[in-house]
Amino acid sequence: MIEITHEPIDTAALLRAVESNLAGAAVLFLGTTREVTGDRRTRSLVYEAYEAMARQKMAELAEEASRRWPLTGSALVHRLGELGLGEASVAIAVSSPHRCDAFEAGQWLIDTLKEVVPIWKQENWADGTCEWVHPGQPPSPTGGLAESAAGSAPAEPHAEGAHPANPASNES
Amino acid sequence: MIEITHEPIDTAALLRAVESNLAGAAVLFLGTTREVTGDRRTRSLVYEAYEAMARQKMAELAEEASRRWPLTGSALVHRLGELGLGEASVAIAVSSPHRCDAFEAGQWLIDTLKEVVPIWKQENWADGTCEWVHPGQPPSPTGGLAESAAGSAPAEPHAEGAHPANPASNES
Amino acid sequence: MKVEVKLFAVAKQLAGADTAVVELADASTVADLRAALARTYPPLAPTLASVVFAVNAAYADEQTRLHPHDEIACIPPVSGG
Amino acid sequence: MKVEVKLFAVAKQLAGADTAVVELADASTVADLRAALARTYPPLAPTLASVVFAVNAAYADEQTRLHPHDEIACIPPVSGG
Repeated sequence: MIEITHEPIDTAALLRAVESNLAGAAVLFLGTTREVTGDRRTRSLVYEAYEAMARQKMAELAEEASRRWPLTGSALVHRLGELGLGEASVAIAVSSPHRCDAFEAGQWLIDTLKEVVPIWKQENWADGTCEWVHPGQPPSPTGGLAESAAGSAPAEPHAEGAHPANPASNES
Repeated sequence: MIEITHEPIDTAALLRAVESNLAGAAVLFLGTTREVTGDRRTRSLVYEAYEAMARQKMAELAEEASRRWPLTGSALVHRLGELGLGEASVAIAVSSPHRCDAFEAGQWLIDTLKEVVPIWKQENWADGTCEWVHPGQPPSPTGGLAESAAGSAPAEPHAEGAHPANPASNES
Repeated sequence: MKVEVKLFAVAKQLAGADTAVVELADASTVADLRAALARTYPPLAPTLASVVFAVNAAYADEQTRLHPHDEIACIPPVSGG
Repeated sequence: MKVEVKLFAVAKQLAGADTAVVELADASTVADLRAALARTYPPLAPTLASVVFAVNAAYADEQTRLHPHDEIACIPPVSGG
């Protein structure tokens, strides 16, 4: 199950998709819209994708995970459009005979999805500003457009998906 | 949410229980009844608990996890009675601002639950035999009662919840 | 004093009952209980080396003293999850 | 040859359009495209240092040659999940 949707994510459908009599464990990961980042508050997030490529990359990730771990099922769903607080933007489910593999594969899938799948989020801050989130570029304290256009963006390639201790945006 | 139930586990209820505007991630773990273990087939599992103590231990685990990781929610449910293939015996959900903590806490909770919570499973094998599963005791190839009564059980204390490479029973 | 011990899983199966009753001297410990169970319920003997005991729903050690109204349980190696 | 480039996120915002069109010499590479985009769409220039390109829905490198009917996309650092 590989899906890009504008509707709320049906988590039960992901769990059904990875059910197997050969599975002893299933792990479901949800990435959700967090209200508080540092001292800023989020009102909503808007997700946009290069849909055809995103779907293809998600399918490649599922295949790669099945090569690396003995999985009995995998499912990846990403939602697009505007999401309110607490809503899930991404859901990943995997099942495997033993739980270690399900945990490892689930974590690898979300880490790698965040590195390679062409999807972008825009923070709509509670103060009325909004900005596109682009890891590796300095976050703008005042909203995206003016700051980015002002230049001096570093020539840093895509962020390597490191877990930021103090992320400047809604980053699980 | 700490629950011991004889009914099928409502996974949506666990996810609702850990929802929070402060969460950026939620992880749900399900332990499910696997059909195949080595070259043996399972027909069903029967779970029994020392219920009052099991509930108390599960609550202690949730509190300890919240001390170790910055969680925004946790939920533990264990099912008792007879479970068919593919059914979930245990469900654990946790949420946190960042995903690493949810993955780590979820894995610690299921590992530790399997070590300390007084719940036992009986394998009903497809060949008609059945046996109680007790980690650290040699598995019986022919069913539990006669073999166990025959003695020579090693004086090994409770298994330390290691992930068995080739478990002799339905062990996620 | 007379104490009741809750039995579970293989211990319940071996004893053929969900409760064992043993007579102990006052101020007995878990170690004394273990020995008394083996004498009173011979079918339990083989499994007693691998069980632990809970007193009032908390894991106890061999030195824990037992009192007449304690809730005592025999806990074989657990296999939940 | 004339190529169309899909724009997303901050690149779309800066260009004010979801597609950029640039004129390239035959057998041009992604590096040539990057330079042509900076000349043709000055507002995009600051962000071009941090984008990569996809050709026919696969990530491309600077030496990848472009053909008239390729599907080309400008990919700013991704932030899904």
